[in-house]
Amino acid sequence: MNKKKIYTIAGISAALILSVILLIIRPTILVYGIQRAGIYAAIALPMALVLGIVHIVNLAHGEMMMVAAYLSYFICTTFGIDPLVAAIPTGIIMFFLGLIIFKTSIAHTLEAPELNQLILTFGVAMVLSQSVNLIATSQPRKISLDYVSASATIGDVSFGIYDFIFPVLAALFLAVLIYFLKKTRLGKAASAVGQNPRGARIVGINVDLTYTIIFSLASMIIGVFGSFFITKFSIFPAVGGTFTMKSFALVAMAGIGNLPMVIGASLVLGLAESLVMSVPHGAGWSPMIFFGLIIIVILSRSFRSKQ
Amino acid sequence: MSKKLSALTMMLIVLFSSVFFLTSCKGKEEKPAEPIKFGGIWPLGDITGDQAAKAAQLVVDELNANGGLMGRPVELIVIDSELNPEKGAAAVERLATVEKVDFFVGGMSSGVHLGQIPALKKYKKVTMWTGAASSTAETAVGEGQDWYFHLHPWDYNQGNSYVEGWDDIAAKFSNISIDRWFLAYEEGPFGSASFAATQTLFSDMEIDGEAFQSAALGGGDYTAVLQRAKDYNPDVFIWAGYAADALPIMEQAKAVNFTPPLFIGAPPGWPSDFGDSALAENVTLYGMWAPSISKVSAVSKKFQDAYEAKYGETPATYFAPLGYTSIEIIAKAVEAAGSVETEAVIKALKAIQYESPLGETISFSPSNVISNQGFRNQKILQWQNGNQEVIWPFEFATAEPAYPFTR
Amino acid sequence: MSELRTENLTISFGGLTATDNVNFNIKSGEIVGIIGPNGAGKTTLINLIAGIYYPTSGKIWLDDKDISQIPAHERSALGIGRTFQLIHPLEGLTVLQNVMTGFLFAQKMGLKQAREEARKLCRTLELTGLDRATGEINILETKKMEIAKALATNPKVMFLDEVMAGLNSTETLEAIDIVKQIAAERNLAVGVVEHVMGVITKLTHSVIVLDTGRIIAAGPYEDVAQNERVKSAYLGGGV
Amino acid sequence: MNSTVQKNKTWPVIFGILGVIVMILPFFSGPYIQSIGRTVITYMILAISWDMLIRSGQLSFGLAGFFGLGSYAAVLSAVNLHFNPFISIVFAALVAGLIAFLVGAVVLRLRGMYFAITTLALGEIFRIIIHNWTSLTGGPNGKLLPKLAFDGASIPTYAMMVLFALIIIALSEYFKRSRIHYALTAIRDNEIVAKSSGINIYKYLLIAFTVTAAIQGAAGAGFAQLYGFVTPESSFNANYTLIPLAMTLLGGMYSTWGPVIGAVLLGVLGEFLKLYIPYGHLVVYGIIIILVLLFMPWGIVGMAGRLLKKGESHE
Repeated sequence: MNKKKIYTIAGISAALILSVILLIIRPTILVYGIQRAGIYAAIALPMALVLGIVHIVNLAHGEMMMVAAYLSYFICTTFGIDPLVAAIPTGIIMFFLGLIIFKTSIAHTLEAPELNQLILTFGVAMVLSQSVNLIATSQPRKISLDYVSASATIGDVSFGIYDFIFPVLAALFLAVLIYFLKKTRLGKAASAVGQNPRGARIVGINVDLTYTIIFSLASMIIGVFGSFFITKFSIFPAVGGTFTMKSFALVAMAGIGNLPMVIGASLVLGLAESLVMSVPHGAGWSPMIFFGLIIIVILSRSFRSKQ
Repeated sequence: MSKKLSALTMMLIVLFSSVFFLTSCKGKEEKPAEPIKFGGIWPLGDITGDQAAKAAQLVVDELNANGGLMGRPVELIVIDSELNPEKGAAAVERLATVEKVDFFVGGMSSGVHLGQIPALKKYKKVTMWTGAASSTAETAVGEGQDWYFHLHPWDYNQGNSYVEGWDDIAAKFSNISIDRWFLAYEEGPFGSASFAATQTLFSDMEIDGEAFQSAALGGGDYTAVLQRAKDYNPDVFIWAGYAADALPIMEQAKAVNFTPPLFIGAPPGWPSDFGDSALAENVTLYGMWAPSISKVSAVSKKFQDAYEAKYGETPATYFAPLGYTSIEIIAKAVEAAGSVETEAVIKALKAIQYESPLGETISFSPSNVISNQGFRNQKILQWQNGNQEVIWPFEFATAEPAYPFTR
Repeated sequence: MSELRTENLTISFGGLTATDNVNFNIKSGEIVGIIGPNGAGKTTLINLIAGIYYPTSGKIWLDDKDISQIPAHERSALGIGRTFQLIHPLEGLTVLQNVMTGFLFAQKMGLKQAREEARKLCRTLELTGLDRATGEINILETKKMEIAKALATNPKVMFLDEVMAGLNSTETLEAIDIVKQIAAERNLAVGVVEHVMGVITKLTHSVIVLDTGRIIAAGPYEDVAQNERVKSAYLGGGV
Repeated sequence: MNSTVQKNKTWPVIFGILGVIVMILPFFSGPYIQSIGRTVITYMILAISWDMLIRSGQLSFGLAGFFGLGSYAAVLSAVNLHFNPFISIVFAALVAGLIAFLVGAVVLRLRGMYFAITTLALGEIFRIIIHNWTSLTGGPNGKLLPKLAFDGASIPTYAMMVLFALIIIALSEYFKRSRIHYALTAIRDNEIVAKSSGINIYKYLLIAFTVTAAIQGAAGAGFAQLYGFVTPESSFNANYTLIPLAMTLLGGMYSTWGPVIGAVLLGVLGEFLKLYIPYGHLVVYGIIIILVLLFMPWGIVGMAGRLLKKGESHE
């Protein structure tokens, strides 16, 4: 516990020092790095929640986000409302969609080996993305919004400021989740289930119900994020796939069940990627940062735990 | 051995054998008036392949409504390539040996095509390809393949075409300056090939470039590359990515306050709603075709009207007129030859002057490697008032270029 | 004739010292009880000797060889055998195959020889139905299988970690006989962790008493049972 | 009740006979079926290799990585060193195996999800390096093979793939029947118990990881020899990881015949669905995966084993 704290503090201060250096050399690197990190963290948090409490790797995570984005898109174009407003109905619909997906499929494989859940959710991902492809075609869609181009100029540097909404969103998700898990009865029960499902069952917690609620809640967060997603990105049926992988990797970096560290992992990744991409002709190698970091973090954690 | 076991074994054997018999027997039943068969391979899950296949079917319907080809009905069998080389190659085998088609049409994605080329070479049927820009694919086809007809321009054709276009434009409009270029290219084969081609072709100019990860492949953040471009301060900025990148690039360019005098987008297709955005105004683009060409080409108008009448949607990608071309050009050659024999059709195709729904009239001639290349030219277009207007070649021009690009 | 000896054996996890300067030894033919309240460090001691953990300090001597830094599978081959407190049969293998593992790997036999030897060993333990899955056998059979698995590594020193737990009284008596017989036949050094003192008195020649990782008493059980520190340790430990 | 113990001796024989029948049938059919057959065998080999490693409890997502590595090794060795097709396949297997051996030293410390994600990341790193090392690999545009194995003739290439499959099946059965089986199963069930029985966990995991990576590399080389090209996009496609996984689970894990049957069923099914449902066949494919997992969580081989057990107990 004590050591963990030291590592956390060391990590945070290293990130801070790096940030200050960046801020002096090239402020845009920091700006874009934080914005990237916000997107990573916001989409990884619901996966961290599901992985930490329900203990399943949901390979349909990104596809659910994609479905949410399409839902939000159609709500916006049908009712002529802004995506940020549509986040509310989308979140609610996704809560129930998550509930349905969980109850009809995933819940039945909780007893089966871990791998079965993996393939099952892979099947769910396939059904979701291919259904959307049938309904909406592969043609990318994007709502044109003026405010996403909002810009700030400091000295002679101009940068987009709208994207700061993502770090804010991620912080909001984290705050809500932590409040939920620490302060509410349901949340406390859920934490207990996450740590020890068998024990929780013995003390009378309804584990199945907890799983259902947590999965639905995560789906709701995915839904809200989906609405924010369409403000910045084009959507098409395959758009979600990469986010499953990225979220999974971030959760693995953060450590399962450690929600706040998801933000830390996202920051490290966002800043590192932003740094590499600012180097001329470095963009081709930026995915290397992602995968290299994952391996380094996972390996160093494994060495540390061995000692 | 238990009864259940043997029953199960029998069932499995029956299942497997029936699977193979079904697949191999289907299509063997012969009809009295044997149709002329076209085999099409497109990725049906993608809008390009979907619309190409629909446009191809349109020609077939038109031919049959007019009594078929040489008095024989025409049939089109389309198989999904699933954007997968193995599936694409299996489709060739199936069309050749099970469906026994007379002609191959189709194509979208160089990667899939690379996997299909060995199979196509085995059958050497007249093949009219609508996709694959990578010159690697051209090398794979190789020299002396008379049966192989390639409609889509190769990557270097496209590059040459731009050089020609911009030289023309700069000569005609003296205020337009094209000395300093910056190319933002997606890191896949499509973008990298564009960058390599542009670098060699515009070697007498100042040129720089930077890769980005396309949204289509999991990216979608262009701030770094835009920042680099802005620091470079080019006369011409081109991005070579996919449709999914189109609007977000414009939004992020605005956010970083990047306004080059010429802002060019070069994706293979545009999102249908791109024109609705205010940010689209005066964006220049490369393409083979745009709906506005119907203003200057009667053939294009006829195609577009027929397509809309049949499917109730506007063709959104140039793959639609290309798909149409692939069938119609063979049909015309068959009529001219009076035969479906490969040799005769190849001869007729080599001689054909075809007025295409993409605007220009094409004929086949050798390119760097292959013998029969169809289209070579790209068009330079510009978004004006929500429509793609042609600004070059001047013969198809529907509008004058707006310059410089402003917001 | 073999001897296992620990020398100031210590391990700590984080700030907690689970085994603290433990010095003890067992010789061939001896059966030594390892007792102490819950959490005293009995299983940790076995894990240290078997090589599941490496000590923070101290040494483990098997005869004249310091084995404290060599990996577990090599210690198994050198002659450290053990059973597990929580029984972990290898569920993917049949009973016979479970027993075969020790012959195959610790003794490096071929498949055929290992199979024959495993059959022979099971016969001496009166364990039958060897082609069953491990989920299909009863508790006594499971315990026999565990002992067989340990014996299959041809140990010089063998640790039995609560091998009697969960058995009824007749089964326990049978098990005690088996262990005694084996130890005598093979001239083994045996370490026995047990909570049931009846078993300890019937089975062991002497005992060591652990409390919070330290040896607080050693000697024949009858003597040790009178020791005040031992009494208070058990009272404090709540047993 | 434990599903992982296979005591029945008749099943493997039956599955073996069935498998051989299925593999021989295409010889009497046309090039189309043979081309499907080649694809099915490619995935079958990957599925078996994945199963061979999962028998030790290690879940690898690195199939596509080693597959791509192998296909590049084959093409580059054929182009630059003029290796003939068979030597290039062997060379690819060696390259993939060697790299697995080297990274295995570090990666095999990890378990479960951490091992899975690291193997996935490794595969991506291979792809990125090959993508950016344009001078050697041709970069994003890939590389062409000057000459295909057997000039691409259908029957000999299919025969080559059948031979390849038989070798891998034999290898997998060897893994099932030798001491390796005992070691890997023990490691999967309980590593501490395995160690205490004298099993050198690291050694056996390294053997399994290296051998399966070599198989995956060879499969990639086979692909390159069949289609004559490599590109980073197609050679490192995630499908080469996901589809074999789905096939193995459908057929049944921890056996040779599970992956074989899963590959045949899903491979043929995918092709069939496409012909009858040109639009949306992948939705149906996904639904089938879901239904199978919900109602046959042990796969076909596991299910058949259970049915058989019930049948026997009633007689």
